[in-house]
Parts: sequence; C-alpha cells; structure tokens
Amino acid sequence: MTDVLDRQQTETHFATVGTRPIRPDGVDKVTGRAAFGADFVMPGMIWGRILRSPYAHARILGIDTRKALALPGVKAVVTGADFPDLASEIIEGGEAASNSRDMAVNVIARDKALYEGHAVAAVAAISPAIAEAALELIEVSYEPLAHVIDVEAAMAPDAPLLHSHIFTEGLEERPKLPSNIARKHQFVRGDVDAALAAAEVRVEGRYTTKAVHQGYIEPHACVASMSEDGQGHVWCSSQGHFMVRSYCAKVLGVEISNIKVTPAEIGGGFGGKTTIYLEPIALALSRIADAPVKLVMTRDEVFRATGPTSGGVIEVKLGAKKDGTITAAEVELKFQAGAFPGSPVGTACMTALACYDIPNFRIVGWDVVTNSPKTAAYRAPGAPISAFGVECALDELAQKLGMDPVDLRDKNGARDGVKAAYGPTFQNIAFLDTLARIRQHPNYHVPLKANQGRGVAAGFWFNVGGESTGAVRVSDDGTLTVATGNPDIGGSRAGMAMMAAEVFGVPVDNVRVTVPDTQSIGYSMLTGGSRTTFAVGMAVVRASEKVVADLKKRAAGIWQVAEDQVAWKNGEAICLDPAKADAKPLTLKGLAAQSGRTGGPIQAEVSLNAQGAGPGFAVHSCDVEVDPETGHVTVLRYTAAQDVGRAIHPSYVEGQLQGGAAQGVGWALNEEYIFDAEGRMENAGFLDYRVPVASDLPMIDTVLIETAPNPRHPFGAKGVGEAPIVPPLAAVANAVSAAIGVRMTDLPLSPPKIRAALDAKKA
Amino acid sequence: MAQFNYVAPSSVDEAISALASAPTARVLAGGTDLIVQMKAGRVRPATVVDVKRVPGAVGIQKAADGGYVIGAATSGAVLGEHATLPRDWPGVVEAANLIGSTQVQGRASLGGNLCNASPAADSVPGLIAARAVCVIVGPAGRREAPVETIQVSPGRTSLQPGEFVLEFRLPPRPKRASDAYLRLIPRTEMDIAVVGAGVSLALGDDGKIAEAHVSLGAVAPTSLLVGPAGAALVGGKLDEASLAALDAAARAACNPIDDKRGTIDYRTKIAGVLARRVATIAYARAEAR
Amino acid sequence: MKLHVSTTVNGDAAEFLTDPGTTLLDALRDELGLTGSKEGCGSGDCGACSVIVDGRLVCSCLMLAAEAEGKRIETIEGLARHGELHPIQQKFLEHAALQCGFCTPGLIVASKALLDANPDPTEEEARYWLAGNLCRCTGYDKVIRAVLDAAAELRQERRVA
Amino acid sequence: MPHVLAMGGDVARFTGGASEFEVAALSVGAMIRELEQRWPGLGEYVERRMAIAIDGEIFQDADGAQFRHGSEVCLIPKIGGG
Repeated sequence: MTDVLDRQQTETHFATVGTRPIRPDGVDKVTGRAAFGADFVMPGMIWGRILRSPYAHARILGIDTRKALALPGVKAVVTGADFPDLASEIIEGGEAASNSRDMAVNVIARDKALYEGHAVAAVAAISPAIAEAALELIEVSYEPLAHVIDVEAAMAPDAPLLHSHIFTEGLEERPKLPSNIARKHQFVRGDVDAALAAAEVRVEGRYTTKAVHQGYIEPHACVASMSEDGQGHVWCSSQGHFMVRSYCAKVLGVEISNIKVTPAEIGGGFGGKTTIYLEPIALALSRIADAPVKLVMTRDEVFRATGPTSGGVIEVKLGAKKDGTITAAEVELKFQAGAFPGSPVGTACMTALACYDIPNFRIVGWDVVTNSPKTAAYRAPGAPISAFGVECALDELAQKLGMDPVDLRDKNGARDGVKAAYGPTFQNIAFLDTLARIRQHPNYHVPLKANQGRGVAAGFWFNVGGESTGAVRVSDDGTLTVATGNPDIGGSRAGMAMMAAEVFGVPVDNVRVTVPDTQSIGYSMLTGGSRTTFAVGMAVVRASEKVVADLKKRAAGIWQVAEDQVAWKNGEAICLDPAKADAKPLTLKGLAAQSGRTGGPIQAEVSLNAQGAGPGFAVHSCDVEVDPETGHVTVLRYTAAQDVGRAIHPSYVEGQLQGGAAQGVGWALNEEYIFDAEGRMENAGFLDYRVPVASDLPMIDTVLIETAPNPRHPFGAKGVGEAPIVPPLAAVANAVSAAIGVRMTDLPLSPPKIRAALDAKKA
Repeated sequence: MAQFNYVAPSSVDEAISALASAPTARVLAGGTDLIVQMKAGRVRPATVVDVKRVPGAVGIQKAADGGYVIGAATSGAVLGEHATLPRDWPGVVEAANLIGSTQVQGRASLGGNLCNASPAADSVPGLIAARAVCVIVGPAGRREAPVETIQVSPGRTSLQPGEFVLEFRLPPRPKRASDAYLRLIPRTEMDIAVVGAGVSLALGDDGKIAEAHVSLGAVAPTSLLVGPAGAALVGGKLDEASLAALDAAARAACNPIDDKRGTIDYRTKIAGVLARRVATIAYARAEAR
Repeated sequence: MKLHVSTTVNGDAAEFLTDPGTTLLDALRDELGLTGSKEGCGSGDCGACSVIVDGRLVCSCLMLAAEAEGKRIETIEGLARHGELHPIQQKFLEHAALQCGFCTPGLIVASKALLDANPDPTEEEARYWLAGNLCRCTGYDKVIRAVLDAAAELRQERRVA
Repeated sequence: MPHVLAMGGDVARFTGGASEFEVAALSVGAMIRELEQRWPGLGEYVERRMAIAIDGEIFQDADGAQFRHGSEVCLIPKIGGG
C-alpha cells in the first residue's frame, strides 16, 4: 500500500491534484471502444506485408519483384530502390538525436541486410492472404556474410565489419581504419588510479546482460494514404505523431507540410515507439497503389525487427575507506547498438554513479554496432544496465565492510549541493529520504528463512522537459476541453484534466482531454523521457491561467470595474470592488454563455520549451526464495520507493513504479534475446521470450516521496516513468546472490545458471 | 495462413476418408498447436479435419471395468471439472491442466498434445505413467496401442495415413493407488516444460509400493517410460535409498539436448529431482486413498 | 471457397462468410467490426484476444472462425449492459488497473470467466487464472486488486438479489 | 564570470584539451556565439549535441536561458529517454 504521509506533511493543499479520479479515457478502454493502431480502417483500404532478411548479415545482390507484381490482387511492391538515398545527418526528433540516413536504411535495406528481420521489400494487395502469398514470389538473391552479435567480439580488430564508414568518434585522434566501434564516451573527475591504489577496501566485478525488448503488447500498426497531389495522411500508434511526421518526411524526401499524422491510442511503448518502421513503407505503397494501405506487424516481426535495448558488459572497480566512504570508482561499459550506431551507452555512463558523491572516477562507454536489430529507447535508456553493475558492486562492498547496504548508500548518497557525476550540482532532490523510507518499510524487516535473500538497489533518471503545446477551450456551457500534442501512453490525460481543473477550480469531470492530429495542435516533442506530466502539464497549466486571466478581464468588463478588482476562486469570478457590493459572482458557465458579447470564443493555446525537469531517484528492495535443487526463483516481496516531486494522480504514479519494477524483474530473471549460430533469433515470441505473468509476481508495494517538489512545475511534479526500471536488475540479483551465497553477475538469472552456480559452490 | 479445406465430419468414417483424402491432411482438435504452426507456415495441410463433432471424440465415460474412456479431443478444462476423474487420476488431470493458459485449457486436448509429438508435451508422461491406451481408428479399422508407442520422434507419430486417435482408455483405479505429474519451467505458468515427470503407483496391503511406473518428458526425442525408475520404487516405502535409486535411474534414462530452454546437464539433474518429488506426491496421495 | 458461419455474438445472431484460414479473432475484428478483442501475439501467449465461447474462455486467435458455427460468443463489447458498466469494468477504472489499456479487454473478459467459475478467488487463484493475459504496464498489482474487489462486489450483489 | 565545465562529449577536441573555462556571455545563445568565435566549430557542436545545466538545472535548446555572474554552466550530452 502506498503511504501518503509526506503529502500530509506538506502545507500546500490542492482540491484536485493528489486525488484519484477516474481517467477521462477510461470507459473507452474498459469497453473495447478505444481505437488502437490496428483498429483503424478506411474505405478502399488494402493490406501490406513486409519481406524480411533471413540472414543476420548479407549483401543484397538483386531483388526480382516481377512474379509478385503479376499475382492478381497485388497493387504495389516496393524495395529500397524506391526510397531516396539520404546524406548522413543528425536529426533532432525531439528525443535522443538520430541519424537520418541510418533511420532510412533501417526502415528498408539497400545494399546490405544488417540483421535477421531487416526489411528488404514490401507488397500491398487487396487481401492479407494475397499480400502474404505475394511475399513468397519476391526473389531476393543474397550473398551471406560473416556476422557478429556479441559486443566484445564485434570490438575485435578482425570482427566482421558492418559499415565501412564508421571510424570511432571520441578518441584522441581519428582512427585510420573503420571498425564496429562507433563512439567512445568518457566522464572523468579527480585521479581515480591514485584513489583506487590508496583505497582501504576494494571490490571489482564484471557484469553482463543480454538484449531485452520493451515488450509492449500492441504490435506496431498503421494505415497510410498518399494522394496523387503528394499529400500523405498516417493513422498510427506511436509515442509522438510529430516525430512520425518529421521522420516520414525525411525518409521519403518530402516536405513536412505534406504529411499529416493522426494519433491512435497506443498499446504500450516504453521507448520502443519513439521511432518509425512501417509508416514510410505504407506511404510509399499507398502512393503506388492509389489506395490507403494498412501495415500491422506480427509479434515475430516486433521481436526480430524493432528496437530492443542493448546487451552489455559492465566492469566496475570501487575503492573505499573502512568507514564506508567511497573514494574511487572506475566503470567501463560496452553496449550493443544493433545494426546502426546509437546504443544508450552515453546515458548509461551519465547515470552510472549519479546517485552517489564520489570524488574520483573514470567512466568509459563504448557504442558498438552488431548484426542485431537497431536498439531503440527503452525506459531510462541505458541506466538499468550500468546500475546493474554498479549497484551489485556496492552490495559486495557493503558485505566486505560489514555494513547495511542502505547505510552504505546513505553515507555516500547524492543530496542538494552535491556535484553529480555527470556534471551539474544537484538541488531539490530527495534521494536520502527515499533510502530512509525503504529502511523504515516493514518489508525491510521481515525475517528471512533458509534459501531466502534480500536485495537493495538504487537508480537515477534525469527526466527531461522540452517543446510542448497545450490548448484549453471553454465550451459555451462552461465545460472545458484540453488538447495536447502528446499521445497518452499511461494515463496522462487524467493528469492534464486534473491540472486544468485545479487552475480553474472546477470539478475534473468538467474537463475533457483530447490529442489531436499534427495539423490541429502546436508542435510537441514525443511522449518519452518522463516529460509529459511535467512539460506538457506546464503548457496546459499556462494555457489554463491565460484563459482564467481572460475570464477575469471579461468579468471586469461586465461589472465595469478595473481588472485588478476581479478575483478568480472555485470556478467563478468574484468582484472585489466595494463600490459593487451587489455584484454576484460570475460562474464559468455564466461567463461562457456571454462569450459572444464579451469578445468571442474563450480559449488559449500555449507552446513552450520546458526546462529544469527535476531528476528522479528510486530505491527498491526485493526478497526472493531460491529452490536450491532447481535454481527456480520466487519473488516474495517487492518494495519501490521514489522521489516523485509531487504526485498529480497518485494511482498512476504508483502504477509507473509497479510497472517499471515488473519489467525490471523480467529483465533480471528470464528475458533475453537468444540467437542461434547463424544469428537468427530463436525466441521471437511471448512463449520463449518470457515476460512476467501475473503468477510470477507478488503485490508491488510503493512509497511516493513528496518531500522535494519540483520548483519548476506549478504543482511540483517530477517525471516518474523511467526511474523505476533502473534498480530492479541489481535489487533482484543482490537478493538472489544473498539467498544462494554466490555473487550472480550474468543476466538473466535463469534456473540453469543458478543451479550451475550452486553446483560449482559445492564442488 | 495458406489456403486449405476445412471439414467437420459427424462420423468416424467421414473423418477417416477426409483424412485419407490428402497426404497432408491434419486433425484439428483444440488447435492450440496446429493453428500456431499453420500461421507460421511450418505445416501447410491441404485439408483440416475438425474431429470435435465425431461421436466419442469429446466427452468422458466411465468404462464397464471401472476405468475411463476419454474422448481424445476433450479439452483440459473439461477433464479438470469432471466429478470423479481428478480424484481417480489426479496426475493425468494435473498434467493436462498444465498445458498453456486458462484460455488454452478451454481448447487443448490430450489427443492433440500427444499427436503434436513434442517431447515436452505435459500430458504425455502423465498418460504413460498411468498406462493409458489409445483407441485409434483408421482405414484398416480400429486398434489399440499404448500411449508410449505413438510418438516416434519430434513432430512424428506412428499413426498411419487416415488414422487418428479417437479415445484414451484409463484402467480402473483401486484404493491406495494414485499418480502425480510435475514439470520445471522458468516462470510459474505459460512455459514449455524444461523437464516433466509423471509417476503412477499402487500400494500393497503392507503399505509397500506394489506397482510403480515413471515417465519423463523433455529429456529425450520422445516422452519416456523409464522401467528401471519404476522398479527402483517397487517393494519399498519411498525410503531415502529407493528415492536415490529412482533419482539415478531417471538421470540414467535421459538423452536430452542443449537448447534455448535448458542444457543437457541441467535437464539431466532436474529429471532426478522431479522424479523424487513427484513420487513423493503420488505416494502421499495413494496413502490417503 | 468461402464458408458460411452463423453464430451468436453477445446475444445477437451473427452471420458471415469466411475463408477456412480466418481465425475467430479476424472474423470478429474484420467481418463483424468488433475490434475490442486485440491481437498481441497471434499464438495464444498474451490473452489480448480472449473471448468466451459457449461459456468457455478461449483465445480467439487460436480458433478458426469456421469452428464458431452454432456457438455462443461473448466479447468485451457485450459486458456493459443498458448503459451500465459491468462491475469488473468499473473496478478496473476505480483501481487504475490499466495504463495503455491494450491488454485490458482481454483481462476483463478473462476476469469475468474467472468470477463466473469462482466467485470468491484467492489472490493466488486470480493470479494463476490470469497468467495467460500479459500486461506490460501495470505489474498486475492493481489488476489483481480490481478483480478481487469486483468479486467481493458481485458476491454482495448476489446476496442482495 | 560564468564558469563553464564540459562533461562527456568532444568539447576538449575543439578547445585543445580544456574542459573548464570562463565565458563572458550571460545567456546560452551568447555563450554559443562566444564559443564559436573562440573555437570555430564548438558553438555549433554545443548547439547541436550538448545540453546545458545552469546552476544544476538542465536546459536543452534554450538560447534565451540566462546566466548569473559566477553561474555554474555545465555542458553535457543531450539527454533523450524512453
């Protein structure tokens, strides 16, 4: 159960913020009305399918589409040759920058297939069955090439080379030869070598993780129509329809103004829907077929062809004094990027030590291309992987020092005024409170039995702000419509309605929220980086304040008093002018009814670029029991505490903590990409890619820490969506290691690995 | 899915001729394996014969000898809800009820699970340990065969063209006899068995094990009836020595592969662990009857 | 060759023509326009397509449309009646038991089948019954609380009735 | 004068090794122009690739953001997210 003590301790009281109303889009979602990507149909619509490479790495010598085109019912076939060749260029899609040429080649292969599942051609036909049959008639001649998927193998000088144009960035001098190492990142402070040498206690470890998928349940889907005048319209589920618009325009080489994107409901993303796969192909097929084209991925395609996050190697050295003061940390990270540069190793470096105040450190990260699907963002990109290594090493250090793992983190924990390892000085953070609340939680004091273990870990995420638009309209009955440019992935419409209701002083039921298409609302960066409630919420609050100011002005006009003689309270304008003692308050409804006479429709749209998102800190504790004969792990208890600034809708904040914890438990115990000797994925389905099911988990207890509201946000909100997936990998691994008395360093902690570790311990 | 003919015959003979009509014809019972394989293009039958309307294919009857006749296309959910079957053959029922989710239970059948011929089929070790017999119908008429003779290798069965399994026969269950099935999976549900073990045993009046049958799944190309493992239990009261002998016999019978679901070493060790645990459960159940 | 199928969907007679290879899920979504049932995997591993056929919970992606001949089918669209949400739907809203909402129709249909079969499930029984319904957003905590709360309310209603 | 510290990224490549320096500029936009003047290419690099933390608060693409005298200005790689 979530404990809300902290909110009671804060003086500020809100009418709506902090309550738990039913979300405005809820009924549509429990009745099956909500329309997701694959639910949309258009008159005259036809169906597309995509042909994908069976090879992990192959040169494409030729593609013969004639037989497919000759099949009755086939309306269009496209290959890489139907798309423009783009120059290498960084484009700011609103999230982590991506390279437009790489994105275009990832959408559909040109001269080489770089991973199994890489799209090589696509068809559109009058029925799904004909489209499927047509795929088998496309003849592609491949020259298979040696492939490499393991990150360290890919870094070797003699490794099969994916791209001849990659020369490692970030080195002292540009290398003479191309390689698979796209970039070196480095973050240094103090003299780590001297500090390690002088340390009274040292720990050292090598940790490894496998590629894992976001695992959203809704496969990618879109309907696209490209008319003869070059106007394209896309209906799709994504984390940002403005992102889809700009990326499609890039890949197709058309003007942004020629593409309109209407957002569908999105069935989960977790970062995986922050880029495009199907949309430009559907548009290209539609342009040729003169009909709207629907493309829907199978689950198999989602696993083989959309972005997982990196598998990685994390090497950690820590040095400390006997009293537990950490004096030195050395971290080296090697990340699979997939087929193109851009693994999250940069943010993994920046977050690796962010929870702690460490005077001397060196963090080095390597971004390495491999013959696997191009990685996409996944919830706090990179942070869970580096935290896995660092938080396990801290656990080992605590054991060596004979210290409680929470106390060790508390002694070295980040607090206001501490210079973060990634540069800036922290302010308004509540990491120490978060640790304290885990230490106080009853779960942390339940006695453990044989074969049981307890693990603790911490995690950090920056949270971001960014360009956002919110519009507020007053209907003539006085009810409100709020519009934003951000797809609602987890209940953000509830937060938007609540923040607007708070400003207007009206019941939240009087507020409707909508997410219009790219032509009907101002530009907004995508829904990601835990930015929506913070940044888009700011835009909605500012727009609401503008409308309230307008309402006060109109009331002043009606009363014939100065504007400063009008106050706004509980949804109505109040006249302060003693000379007008008889002036009855003017309600929102009353003012709306007179809008025509007082200046016309009442509305405001605010676009801003939100800055100063407050960082989030999470601390999790996990209890497990291990079956010593089978190595099977049961999660007994799980507690997630987090510095959330202030929870707008506590239920959905708790939901973020619980969902992040569950994904992290899956990552720790069972989830992994398994490739065969040819580099083909062996478990591209939910049967053998094992995400947690309901019976795998206990209730996930949450503690929302609200002692450090974000001063930049009108109601103190911080981003909450990403931090909760950072600690679980290490929290679970620390618990398992404690239960079996062996340090487990290679994820996932599947039963065979644990049984093998136990056998090795006996021997 | 590739195109095919769908037929739902209402008699055994129609079903046989439909199956005989095309060499690639396949029987559809619950479809929880067949439809997945057809979607993936792994099988492309010209004809799909839905046998659920064939008399006898669905339902559970008590046989004259006190045993059971179970329609091969009867869903796992129906087995679990039967008035007496779960009491008399708890191992057979719990094995069938471990196949997939609640949703899959609504469709998946013993016949489909057996004839899909996966070495990891959960219900097969339970049936083999129970000494269940298949009633097979085909162009050559009706024949009976022990369950362990049906699977010949992964994906292949000993059924002849036009033949299909219509029913399973389970022997009558005396007092002080019971069975059990256990499997090891990485999660708690929804996985394919890494190892499965079924034990059926009967106690003599002296409380000693008079008869015992042990079957293992997912440790060889087909589910195994492990004679020496059963023999290790007979004559004892499940003391440490006989459990150790059972463990050793189970491991000795293993001929598994390394794959995405488990290693040779792991599967072999777990076969012994599960054999011991499942024998203990079956013994306790037998004593309680 | 198309097959003619006549069936009952949410109490109303429904007829459609289908290819033998069309699944019940595709028929519901494409022929009958009932898109509340979702396809998350197409292989029976996620439960987003859960429907109730002759009182039995099944994955509609693992059933041929042709097999529906003469069957009674209940989908998510049939749960709310006369402008009233089913108590399970109401509890999902009150407990915030959904985030993206894609798995929600399948979870609610599966929960209805659970409470029809077992009006008073334990937390463990609910978790195992619903193990075939993947949810990636919620970690299941609020889903299970909603289902158990709905069970209590339905038992109360029965007592009153 | 605002004190600038660069963490990560390739700033030192432009400055001939320096990752800490003072600037006269009192806004992000002015700093970017100043850096471009002092180390050709650095201004554009910072504009495209770096976020700017002013006294602990992270700003991205915010030319108007103001510094105070003695502000801590930290250049860090731009941050995305999931």
